[in-house]
Amino acid sequence: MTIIIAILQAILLVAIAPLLSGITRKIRAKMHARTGTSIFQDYYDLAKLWKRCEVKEGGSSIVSRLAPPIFLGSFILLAAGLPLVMQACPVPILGDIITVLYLMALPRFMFALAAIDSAGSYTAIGGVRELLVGVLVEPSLILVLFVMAVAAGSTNVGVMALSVANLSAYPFVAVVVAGVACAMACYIEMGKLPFDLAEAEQEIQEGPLAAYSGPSLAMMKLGVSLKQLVVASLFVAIFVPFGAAATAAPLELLIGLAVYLGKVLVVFLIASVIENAVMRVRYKFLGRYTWFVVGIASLSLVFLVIGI
Amino acid sequence: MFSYPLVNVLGACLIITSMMVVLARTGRASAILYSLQSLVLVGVLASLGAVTGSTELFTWSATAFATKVVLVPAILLFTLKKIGDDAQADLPPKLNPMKSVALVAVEVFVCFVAVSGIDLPTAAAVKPTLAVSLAHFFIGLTCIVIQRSIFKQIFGYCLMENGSHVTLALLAPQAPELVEIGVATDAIFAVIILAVLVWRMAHYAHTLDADDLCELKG
Amino acid sequence: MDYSLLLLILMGCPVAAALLIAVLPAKSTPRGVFEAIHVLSLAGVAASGLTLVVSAFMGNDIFALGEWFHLDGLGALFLGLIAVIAPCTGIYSLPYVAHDVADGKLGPSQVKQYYAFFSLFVFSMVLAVTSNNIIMMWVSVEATTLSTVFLVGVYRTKLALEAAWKYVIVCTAGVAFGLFGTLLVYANAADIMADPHQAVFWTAILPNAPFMDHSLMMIAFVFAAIGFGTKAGLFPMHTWLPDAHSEAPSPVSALLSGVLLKCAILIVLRFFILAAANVGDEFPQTVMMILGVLSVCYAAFEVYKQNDLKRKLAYSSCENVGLIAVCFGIGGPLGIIAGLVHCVAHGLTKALMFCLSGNVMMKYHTRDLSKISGIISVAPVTGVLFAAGCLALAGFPPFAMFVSEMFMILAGVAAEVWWAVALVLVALVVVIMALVRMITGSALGRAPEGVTRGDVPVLALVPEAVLLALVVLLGVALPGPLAGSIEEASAIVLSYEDENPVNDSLFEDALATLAVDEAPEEVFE
Amino acid sequence: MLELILLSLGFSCVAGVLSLVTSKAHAASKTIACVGGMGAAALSFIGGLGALFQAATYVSWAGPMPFTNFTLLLNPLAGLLIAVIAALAFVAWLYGLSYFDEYYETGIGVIGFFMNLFIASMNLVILADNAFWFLVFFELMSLTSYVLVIIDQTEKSLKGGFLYLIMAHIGFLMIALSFFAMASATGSLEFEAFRTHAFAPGIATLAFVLAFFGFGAKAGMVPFHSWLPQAHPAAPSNVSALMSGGMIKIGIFGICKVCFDLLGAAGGEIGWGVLVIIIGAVSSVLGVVYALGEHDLKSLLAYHSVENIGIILLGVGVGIYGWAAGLPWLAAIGLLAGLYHLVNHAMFKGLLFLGAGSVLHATGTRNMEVLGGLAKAMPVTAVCFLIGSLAISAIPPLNGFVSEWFTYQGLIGAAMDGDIFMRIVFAFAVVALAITGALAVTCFVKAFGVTFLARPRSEAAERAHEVPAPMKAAMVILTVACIALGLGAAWVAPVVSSIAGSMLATAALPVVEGVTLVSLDTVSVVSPLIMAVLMAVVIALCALARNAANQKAGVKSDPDTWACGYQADLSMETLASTVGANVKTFMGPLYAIRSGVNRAGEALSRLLGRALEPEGEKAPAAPAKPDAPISRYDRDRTVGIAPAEQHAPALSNSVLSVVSDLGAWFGRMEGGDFRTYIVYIVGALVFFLALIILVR
Repeated sequence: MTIIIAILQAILLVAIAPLLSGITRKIRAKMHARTGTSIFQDYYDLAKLWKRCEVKEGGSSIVSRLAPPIFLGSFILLAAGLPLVMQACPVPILGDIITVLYLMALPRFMFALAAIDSAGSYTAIGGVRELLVGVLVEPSLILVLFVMAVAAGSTNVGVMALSVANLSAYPFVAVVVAGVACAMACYIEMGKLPFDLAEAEQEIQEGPLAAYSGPSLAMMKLGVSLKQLVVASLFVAIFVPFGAAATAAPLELLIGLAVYLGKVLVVFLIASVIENAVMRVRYKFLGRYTWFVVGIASLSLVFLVIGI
Repeated sequence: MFSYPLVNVLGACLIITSMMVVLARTGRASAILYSLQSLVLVGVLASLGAVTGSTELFTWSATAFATKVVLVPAILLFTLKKIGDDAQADLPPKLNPMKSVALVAVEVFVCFVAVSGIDLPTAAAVKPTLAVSLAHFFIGLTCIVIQRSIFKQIFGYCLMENGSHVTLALLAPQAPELVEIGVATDAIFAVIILAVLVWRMAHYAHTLDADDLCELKG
Repeated sequence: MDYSLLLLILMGCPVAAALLIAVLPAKSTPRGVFEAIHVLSLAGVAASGLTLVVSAFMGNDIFALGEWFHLDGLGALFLGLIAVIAPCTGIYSLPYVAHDVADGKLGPSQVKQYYAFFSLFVFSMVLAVTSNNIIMMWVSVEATTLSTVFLVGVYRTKLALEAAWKYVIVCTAGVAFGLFGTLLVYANAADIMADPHQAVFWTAILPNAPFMDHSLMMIAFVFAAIGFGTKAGLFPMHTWLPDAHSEAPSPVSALLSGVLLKCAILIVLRFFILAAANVGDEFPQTVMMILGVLSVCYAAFEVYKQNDLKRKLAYSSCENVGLIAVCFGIGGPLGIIAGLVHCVAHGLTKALMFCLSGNVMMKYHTRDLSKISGIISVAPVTGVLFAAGCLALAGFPPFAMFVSEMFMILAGVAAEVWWAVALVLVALVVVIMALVRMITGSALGRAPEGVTRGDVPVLALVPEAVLLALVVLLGVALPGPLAGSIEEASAIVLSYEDENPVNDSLFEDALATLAVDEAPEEVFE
Repeated sequence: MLELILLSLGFSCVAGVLSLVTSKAHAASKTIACVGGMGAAALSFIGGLGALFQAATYVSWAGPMPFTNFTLLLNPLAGLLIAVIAALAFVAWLYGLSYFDEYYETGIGVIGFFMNLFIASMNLVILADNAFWFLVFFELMSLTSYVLVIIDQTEKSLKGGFLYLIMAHIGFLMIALSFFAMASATGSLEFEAFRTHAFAPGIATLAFVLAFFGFGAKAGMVPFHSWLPQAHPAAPSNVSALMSGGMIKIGIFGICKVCFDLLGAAGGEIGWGVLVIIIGAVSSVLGVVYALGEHDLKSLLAYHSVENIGIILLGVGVGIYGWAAGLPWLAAIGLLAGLYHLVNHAMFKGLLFLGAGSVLHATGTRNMEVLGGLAKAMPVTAVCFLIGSLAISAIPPLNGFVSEWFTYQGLIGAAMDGDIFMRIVFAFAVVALAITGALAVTCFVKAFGVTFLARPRSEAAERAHEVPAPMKAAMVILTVACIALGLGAAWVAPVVSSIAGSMLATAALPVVEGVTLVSLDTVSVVSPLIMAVLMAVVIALCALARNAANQKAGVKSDPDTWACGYQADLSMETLASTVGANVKTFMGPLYAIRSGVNRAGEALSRLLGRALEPEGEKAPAAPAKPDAPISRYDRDRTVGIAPAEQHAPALSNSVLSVVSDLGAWFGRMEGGDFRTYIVYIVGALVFFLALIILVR
């Protein structure tokens, strides 16, 4: 039974990912006092690209051909595993935080490999920067999940969500501080403005997309927007689990779905507001921000250890 | 007449004669002074023999006379002739005479203090001579250390031998004579070998100066 | 078979050979004759020596000439060492002397001198090992010095003569102190023993050692340790070692380092036993420990810095003698066993290394390690033996010195002298660095162009192969009789402790005794 | 089972000697060595596997040495190690069938002999159950591997070999001290006596710490890791695979044997576990950070051995902590994680080294800068290297992920009921492990991408050709092993957990339900098999959709890379140094540690050198070497981090110079004038006489 929910959930997330990135573009346009494109613009782009003829670069090998499906596929799997609609993980084996973290490493691995494979220095630097952002965000993310695991008594995301939902996670302040740190870490991971402009291909960090065209490019763009959604919903699933369906009754599921969509919309709204209020930070100084997030995460660890 | 004070007096003469051997300038002079010194040594041995009444000491003084008074100086004079006079056999010692005398005096004093510390029944009566023999040994050692000419260093070795002979006689009067003969022949062979070495050094390396012999380093 | 007669034959062979060679005119008799006499005397020494050693292991003490000469378990171990290494180096000197004659470095009279004094040297060492009369011990050590002077100075170069002169002066001066020590012991013993004539025999002195004057005994032991330590090459008195070894022909330095140092250590050990019986083992052990640790640490750094092949091996001898002194300094059954095993192991290994250095000098005509490289490519068999020898000297497993070093560490740890063990281990690491650098630097690498390819004559390789085989045999399996002899020897050394006579296998209960006194502490904790 | 292993030892010795004897006939000698080695490896593999499921077999002969007899013990832990080493040996010999063709002139007989002896001595070290024989075979192992490291006698390999042997010997001495401390307490050299004797806490801690740092030096832990990247790359590739995969595991085996087996009776201290965890965490982070700075493929992999040893130590550390704190389930999961990662690391590190060997065989160089584009010329090697890289970066379905997952569960489980201090330690360890994981991904993207992808940057890379069949077969076997150990975790984990149980003398921890791996304490499950199936399905769907779209619209291939309108050329390709430079901007402080230590070492040696220098012969300051004109390629490389050999472990160089300075200073005592020598003797006499007065 939960398998079906997982599949539906995955399909749902793939469907609404372009919508949400369209909404963020709309919000940005509104804040720049311009009308901007419609919220469905992403769908149109994907459809157009899907029909285009693809150009394969000279030096690239099988790795470039395999990168887009693996990139999208792993995020679909992640989407299926998270306890969004239900409080428990629909597919428990995908629910462990270590599996989630290391499964996110696979698309990054293939993304960077494809970047190097395209033999261009522009795309390669983008790929390497993508890896290094991952390296910088990893310590704070794992510290937060460590705190939650110890607080909730299990490394499974579903159990964590359950314990936060019924407020049984013991050191309450530690959980809240961990939530703040997780929010900031997810924000960096989503590739929002101060750190990176995900949608713009010209942006260095998304440079590797320059090597793709046609359906592969469409799949990669879909993957990028799905990644933003998955990261956001990871935060939502663990720290804002209220309203998710406790049992598998169809009514509860519908309510859970609606509540989840609302929550994600609110998160994206806040994110795009923050995004447009700040300037782009230079890549070299990214380290300072990430160490700041690690600082907050270790603060939550201190609270956990003291036990308040 | 042959009482312990005589032994002590002869011991004192030993010190004086060995000092003269150290200070002698030419090789020939030190050879002659050495035979004189050995004569005094034979006197000590004889008087000791008389005093303790051990017959071995008399045979001992006889062999000492044969070897030390006659044979060793002969060997040394023969080698001196073989070397010829040009090969700086008579280099002055590094320390000027006054300092060496002072050094010898210090050594004698230190030996007396040391020997007074040991209380040994057999040597009780002849303590001063025991101190003298110990001092004699160290005089030989200083002779080797302060000489520049390696020919003179042979005399240093001979003085050390004499010192140990006297100690042997004092501490072990009843030792089987075979032991004494072993030590004496050993001394003779050592002198012969040193002489041959000095001859070879003069013949092949054309130098007898100890300061030249410092090439092997590290 | 009357063993005491055999002992006299053992001593007689080399003396007869030396006299025979001395008598023959140098110019006219062909070199072959000298070599024949030389080999015959060595064969005699080997045969009689080994039979005597085996009989001593069976446990019966052998006396000759009425207590003047005595072969007990301890002496037998060192006599065995002489009986093995002297023939090997003797046979090795045949091709070596032939090579030097061909090079024009040795004239006929020098060859005659070489073989005569070689036999005299062996005779004096046998004398030193078997003599029971303490003054005769001093005379024999003095005899070893005198007999090797002309061996060290056999080449007529200034450096060789300088080395010979330094050797004779430093040794005689040092050993003279030994005579003082002997005299004090004799006087001390003659004082309390009924028959003064007996007071000169070591076996007679031992039983009533405890009743002798304590302070006099300590002074005597210090004189003896310094005196005979000079011949053993312990730290402050080792200065003659590098000079003598670098100038002497290789077989002589092999015999010098391999056996002479061990005989001197044996005599120091004899005085150690007397002193321990008299004043308890605490003082003599501290003296040996200080001398040992100083020698090991000083020589280890010298081995690393030294660039002359034979001086490096000489310093390594000084270091290993220091190790033996440390083993005796640690004391207890384990320490003594470690010391004795190390004597045997180092004797064999060092003789091997000096013979190999002889081979290397035959090929490269220089002792400077920076010019020697690629021995394996120039002379493959010598190169492989050289590398194996270096590893053996560094104390790697399949070789004998590994066993003795392990024993030393075990003894040190068991005796809780942590500071000494730590210092010695640091020094051992420095030595290993030096020897491994020697392997990578000279055994491997490219050969310089001036050197002719092709190995040294076979006769020059056979002794090394025999020695290496023995070293590996001792490293892998300590054979029964040798283990038995070591146990018996250490029983003699430990005889000063009045514990019950140690039963058959000393090794097991050597360790067990540790646990016994260990255990009570824990119980009370 | 023990008889099988002993038979295989005999087999390898015979093969070794035969190959040495026939070393003149190159081909014959090589085949004898390789076939004999493979036979022996197969036998010991079966023997090792058999031992996993049997109780320990103990055999003791009255050995050649009088003081102790020759005892061997084959317990499940030893069986696991022997099986791992046998597998690696089999693959290394198979690989050697064609890889050793290059080594004909450097002496194939010597390699055959010493490699067989090396494998035999490793097996014997694992089996030895007696302090003396353990030390003998341990040192023999270092000796034989030393010969293999310096086999091609280049200046770099000789220096690496020298450093390796010295560090191995220092480790050996520490282990000897630890064993003899235990022997002096129990009165016998037999491990059996150690096991039954309850050591006093003081001796137990001393023995453990000495053994830990002794075996750690062999395993390449952080304080003693500087020899590993110098020595392993110098050996032939299949030998360095065997050394990195097998030999450093003996270090881990030693730590487990001393801690759980020998000191087992009295129980351990919590402090031991903390020490192991901290050193493990530091090793893993520093190992991977230094690996990022490497340009030489094999020294990069060698640094990664340091990192993976750190991860294994984390697992073992949790095991020791759990065992000391009296939490058997935690000890079991910790040991399970450590041992499982040990097996996995042996497999993927062996695979990566063989891959590097194939690159070396094909192109003749190990420097990644000049390679590139090898994937097209060497497809099999590329695929195997890719799977190896995925495995070592712990990407889910493969074996690296499974063992790191267990390590995480162990750490987090331990943190759940640790006290304040322990939680901080475990948090530090978890963060270190996570950083290591992320950096490993970066490093292996660089290693695989720069070497195999994009276009060849030199003619050597262009004329690269696929390696002959035996080498391909060897790599494929290891790749299959990696995948099997990953997907088959549900069958392998219970076996490893039973080994852990046998070590702790507790019942085996239940870790598997059906196909999923269960971690009871952290209430979490993972199933590599199901995950692999799901991933395959989803990715296949996406690929099919994309290819369908391509069918319709067609796919063109454009020879040039898109370089934003410019004409793309080779110099535009990314180099290993750019990745290194990027990392340095963020991981600067960690690099500062190494360069700081090196500078301190140099300053110390200069200071001591000046102090010991005799006034007269003050060495003139060495004139600065004129900088050779740097080609553009070289300049790019120096922009990032200088390759490892430029800043070779200056610390060890400074130690060497300090030793020679001391030697020179002592040497001055031997001034050549023998009269001063006599004064030395008199001085010694006076000193000891004074000692008498002191004593009396």
